[in-house]
Amino acid sequence: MTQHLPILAIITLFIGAFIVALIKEKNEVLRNTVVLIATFMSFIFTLMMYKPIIGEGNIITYWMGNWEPVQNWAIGIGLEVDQLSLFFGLFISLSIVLSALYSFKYIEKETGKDKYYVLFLMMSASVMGFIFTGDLFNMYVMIEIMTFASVALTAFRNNKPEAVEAGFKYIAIGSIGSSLILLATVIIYAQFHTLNLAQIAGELHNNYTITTLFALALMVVGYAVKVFAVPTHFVAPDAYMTAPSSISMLFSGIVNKAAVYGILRVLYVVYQSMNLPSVQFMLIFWGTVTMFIGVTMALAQHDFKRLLAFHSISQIGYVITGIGLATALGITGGLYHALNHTLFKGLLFLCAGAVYYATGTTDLDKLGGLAKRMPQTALIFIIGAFSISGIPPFNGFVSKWIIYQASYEAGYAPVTIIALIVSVMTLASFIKVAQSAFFGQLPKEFKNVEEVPLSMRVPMWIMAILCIVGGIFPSSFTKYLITPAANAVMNSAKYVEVMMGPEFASKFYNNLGNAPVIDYKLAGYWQPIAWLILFGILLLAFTLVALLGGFNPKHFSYSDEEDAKYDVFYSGESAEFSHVGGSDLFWGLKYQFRHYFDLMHKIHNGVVNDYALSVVLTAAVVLLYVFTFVR
Amino acid sequence: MFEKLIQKGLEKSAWLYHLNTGSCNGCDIELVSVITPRYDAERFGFKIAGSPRHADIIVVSGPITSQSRDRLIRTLAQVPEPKVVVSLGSCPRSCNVFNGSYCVEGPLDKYAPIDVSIAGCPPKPEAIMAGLVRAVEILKEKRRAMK
Amino acid sequence: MLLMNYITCIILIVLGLYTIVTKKNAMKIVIGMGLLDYGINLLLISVGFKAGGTAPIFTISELDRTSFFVDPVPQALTLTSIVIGACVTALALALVIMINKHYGTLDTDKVRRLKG
Amino acid sequence: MELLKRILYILFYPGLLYCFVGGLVLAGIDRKLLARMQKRVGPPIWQPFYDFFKLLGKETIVPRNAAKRAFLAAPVIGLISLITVSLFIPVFKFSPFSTYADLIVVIYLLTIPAVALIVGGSASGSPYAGVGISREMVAIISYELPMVISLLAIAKKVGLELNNGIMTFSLSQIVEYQAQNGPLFTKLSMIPAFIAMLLVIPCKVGSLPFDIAEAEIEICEGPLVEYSGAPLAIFKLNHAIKMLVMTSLFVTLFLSGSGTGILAVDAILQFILSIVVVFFSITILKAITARLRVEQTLRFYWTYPTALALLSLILVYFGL
Amino acid sequence: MKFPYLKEAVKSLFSKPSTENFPKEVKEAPEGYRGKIVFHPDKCVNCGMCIRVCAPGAITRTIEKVEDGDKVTFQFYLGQCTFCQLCQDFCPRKAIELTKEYLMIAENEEDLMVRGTFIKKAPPKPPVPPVQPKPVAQNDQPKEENK
Repeated sequence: MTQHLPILAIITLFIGAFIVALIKEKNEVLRNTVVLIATFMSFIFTLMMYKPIIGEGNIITYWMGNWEPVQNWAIGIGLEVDQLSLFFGLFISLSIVLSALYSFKYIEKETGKDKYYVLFLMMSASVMGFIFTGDLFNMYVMIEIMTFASVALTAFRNNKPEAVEAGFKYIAIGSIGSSLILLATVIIYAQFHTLNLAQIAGELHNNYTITTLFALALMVVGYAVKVFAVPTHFVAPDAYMTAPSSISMLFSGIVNKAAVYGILRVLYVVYQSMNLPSVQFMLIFWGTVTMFIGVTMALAQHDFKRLLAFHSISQIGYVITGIGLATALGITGGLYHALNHTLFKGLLFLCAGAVYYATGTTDLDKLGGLAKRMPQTALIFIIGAFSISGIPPFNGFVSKWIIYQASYEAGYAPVTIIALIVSVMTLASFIKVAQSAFFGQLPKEFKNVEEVPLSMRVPMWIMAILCIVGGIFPSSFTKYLITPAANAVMNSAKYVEVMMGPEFASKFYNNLGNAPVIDYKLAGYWQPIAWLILFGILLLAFTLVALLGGFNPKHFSYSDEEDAKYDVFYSGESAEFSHVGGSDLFWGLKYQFRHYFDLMHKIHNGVVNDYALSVVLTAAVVLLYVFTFVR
Repeated sequence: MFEKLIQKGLEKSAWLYHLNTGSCNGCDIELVSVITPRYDAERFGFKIAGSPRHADIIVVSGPITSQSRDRLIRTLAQVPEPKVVVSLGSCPRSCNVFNGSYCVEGPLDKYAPIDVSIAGCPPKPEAIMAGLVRAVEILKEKRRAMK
Repeated sequence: MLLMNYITCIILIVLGLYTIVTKKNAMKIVIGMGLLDYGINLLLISVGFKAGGTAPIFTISELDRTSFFVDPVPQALTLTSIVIGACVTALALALVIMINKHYGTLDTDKVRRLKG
Repeated sequence: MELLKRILYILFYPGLLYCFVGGLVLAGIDRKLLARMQKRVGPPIWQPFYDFFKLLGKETIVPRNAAKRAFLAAPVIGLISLITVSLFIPVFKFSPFSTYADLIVVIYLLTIPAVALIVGGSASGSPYAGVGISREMVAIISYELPMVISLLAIAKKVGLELNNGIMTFSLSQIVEYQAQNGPLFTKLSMIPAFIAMLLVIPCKVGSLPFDIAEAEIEICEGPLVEYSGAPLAIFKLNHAIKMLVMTSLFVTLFLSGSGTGILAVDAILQFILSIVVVFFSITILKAITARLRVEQTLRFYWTYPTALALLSLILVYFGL
Repeated sequence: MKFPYLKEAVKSLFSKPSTENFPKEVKEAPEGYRGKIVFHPDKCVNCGMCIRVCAPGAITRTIEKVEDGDKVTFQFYLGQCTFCQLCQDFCPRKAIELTKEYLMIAENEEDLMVRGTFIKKAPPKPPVPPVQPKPVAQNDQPKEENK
């Protein structure tokens, strides 16, 4: 049975999409149950794969139509799930289930709901397919279905002009990216006349010809367009902003994680090029630039989801930097941050969705004081905001600190310094969102805003708890999930060995050496449980002293009726229109770097052609770089 | 348990909040001169607090002009108990030369009971300090009454 | 003669990129995407070419030493790629129609409410 | 026995009691010195104790549109993280909770009180607090850069000798290094970092030239505008303990050495050194400068202290 | 790198602070200080000049009929007075005097009132003229009436 698990995980989602397309509008409950069953089954199948792959450490391979390789020549399409793809598969299928659960209530007010679910299942199926496949052209097809479905979902609210415009821009840029990936696939096929990743990896083992380098450059740029790395990131904010929140959660949760998996698979396993310092430098430089520009643009936004979009670009910059370091610690940091990013970014997009569901707008200048009307959403937002900006007890802190430590040990001190400043700016922009949307004065039109229904809050709570658990027990997360994945990344010989039969790999890899076992004292993180005990004792000691000290809660005077005593002090004025929020925060920073912010504002001018030009220029620059430096 | 300490605290560190309801600034500069090195009210713990929420003694100066009337009422309501209202100079006491004018809304005790009033136009800094010391005693009585 | 294929592919690809980058009309961008896609499909087909090979359609009986087939795999890939190209173009055109309905124009300089 | 000793540490020496008393005494000394510099008598040293207990007696008003739980929890969270930080700072070779990475824990735990102040301020829902937290955040961005660079420089410097090349983040190793070859500020490469860190302390503590976030007159004490009674008392206590923690961290990083070995004498020595550091870094600046605008603070911190810190980082790389 | 005032700050750190310790020794107000009003009722002749000249109208007079004249009480309300010393200058009899005493702290209005009462004897009635006025000529009678 374990042999068929990969294909089952993918097929259940495709079949679900097919059945939902059949049901159409007729029966809502039936459709929801089908969607839930499909996503849940796929998650269960992925979980069942955990024991054989990470538990016993072997790799499941599955040849479509049982076309085994003939005389060491792969002709059929092979699926291959090793620790790395299973690691990605786990948290991706989890966020698919949570997003499905969330969208039942969230999409209720929209029209054309069944089309939404068809596209939703197609996208998730294609991402799962992309992660588990071991075949190059199959990866291209899955990426194409994913882009296709995300464009349709971006333009889902077609009564809004912005959604349609974002959809068009996304498909224009996305199709350029996909064409680059297809071109690279064709060139690799022309060189090796096979499409199986393992076989290509074997033949590519340290004999790079010009054509393979050309394919490498195109492949990296193609995936960079999918991951929205900086020069190609212009489309992301528009797409994330206009798509429904449960979908933008998937965009930032699984779509760009799949692209990161693509880069990892291509650079580490297929090309084994990560020991070349030039490739490492390219990725680190690209990651740092993405990180910095993403967060500085986010500071200047005054729409909630657009701000979150720029943040997911900057967090992906962290992941790319972590991966680019190519040291054991760096890859662990990068992978752990990819997992954390899916959790807290998904959480924040769901909060944005909850705010949109309750108030109808996500414009920070109009919102205010929602914490009183939506206490749970506000608390969840605070957990998400603190974990993304790396405040200790939450999970963002662990992975960010591993990346700082790894980059500083690898000798890239400026990268560490920029990463730290970006993390502080992330905290700044989320304080801005908290102040303008959740705290402060409640505007009159949101007077009777209600908390979102339970079925939307359950996924949010699950993710919030995962964020906290990820922060408190990092050593268990890394031991069971991330270290095996990092080992798999650094040791591609095993990947080739299992896929193509026993002695195939030994022909190319003279030493089947194992990757350096990543045993490190978990850098930068003391046993967090002892910390918690410490916090607990202090809290206990403090409340004891406080209760004795006469400021027990009886003394807090609080009342809800209109009494001047409980008004906010606004130099005597009645503080109705006095909400400070949105774009009038951080005057000091914006004024100090006004030239930089004006330049950035001019570059993001919204014209599709300029975006396409930036993609083409990136391709040119990367090509030049790869040809001159990578040997 | 801390009651004795709180009483000592109230006595030794009362914070002022200066509320200018249209005064000619004669009393204001006198009040500020109280915290200059020569008179130095800070050695008794007096400090001018930024917001009414932090204040114990509210020093009102100036006849209550119509503009500042409802602002006065709102700010006075926002000061936490135990609080003491001190009228500085004769304007808040009786609107001085301005009483009967179209824009003066009458003495302060129409809006809040004046606990200590410091006469003088403007009162000397020593007089202000003596008045504040008197106000601190009233503050302690109010705290005892509040318990 | 095979060289001609590669040259036309390069021309098609560069032409496609050129139209996407410079043309201000949304419809022309979609055409550019199509051009780019078919350039790559042409390259994909011409990769599998073997001089003198026959079409790779055979029954087991015809399989003997002398038969010499063209490589079948790129042909399968091209089929998928053409299908994908068709879907992408269809979706892009649908979006272009919606843009025209909402914005009243196809000029990409005007269709840019989302910026900054 | 070990747990009992730990609880004793938490509740008494470097923990709750020491922070409470030490912090407030330090704040009192700071106010007294400032007064004396302005030729006035100034309040007694234990004036902050009076302020604290007076505020305990006051009524606590929670504004109507404040998020009540966040509003009341913020000061306590800030206080607890500050006390946890003071547990990690070694006092001349004695460190109750020494681990191999407590410099990281210290840096990040020191951001929690600032974030607690921000969340408390924005939870109070007042417009002044809104402006205050935006300035506080820009202040955090401005001082974080030089502080982190100088700490990285120290970590690299100590790491080169003791941790065979890889940088060390453990404070006890830093103290041990200083025990072997003299306090850090005597090393040539460490002097710029010493000055940079000295300039960072006033902004981190929020004292006069950089207390733009709690400007009394302009925005009525910024984030603290809606606080009264016990929460305000805890915030003032936070302010004082932050002063104590920052200066004792500074002493540990730059001025510590082998110490006398007896805990009591070391503790007093550390306290006196932190008084001297408070005098030089906070009180003098408070007496002679006026308040800077927000973007002037940012420009100041991203030019001079950052350049100094980078200089010391480069010098360390050259193995000075 | 010029640090402003650094020298003065450090120098004053070691010099004696220039604060007067107010509560222990109360300094005497400078010469000519217009402080608390003292009213000498015996000198007052109830001419009302001070009332007319007092800008804020702080001086009020109440007169009651008493058998040998009228009992006049002058009331100086210090809470309304601006201490401009006009009343002292215009008083023909120097009955009002502004002393150098400046500690005017009061908790209720009563303490700010300075009162002085005196009895103003009616002018002695002219001695009863003898009865016989008759022989005077008739013609100068009307002249007296219309004077």
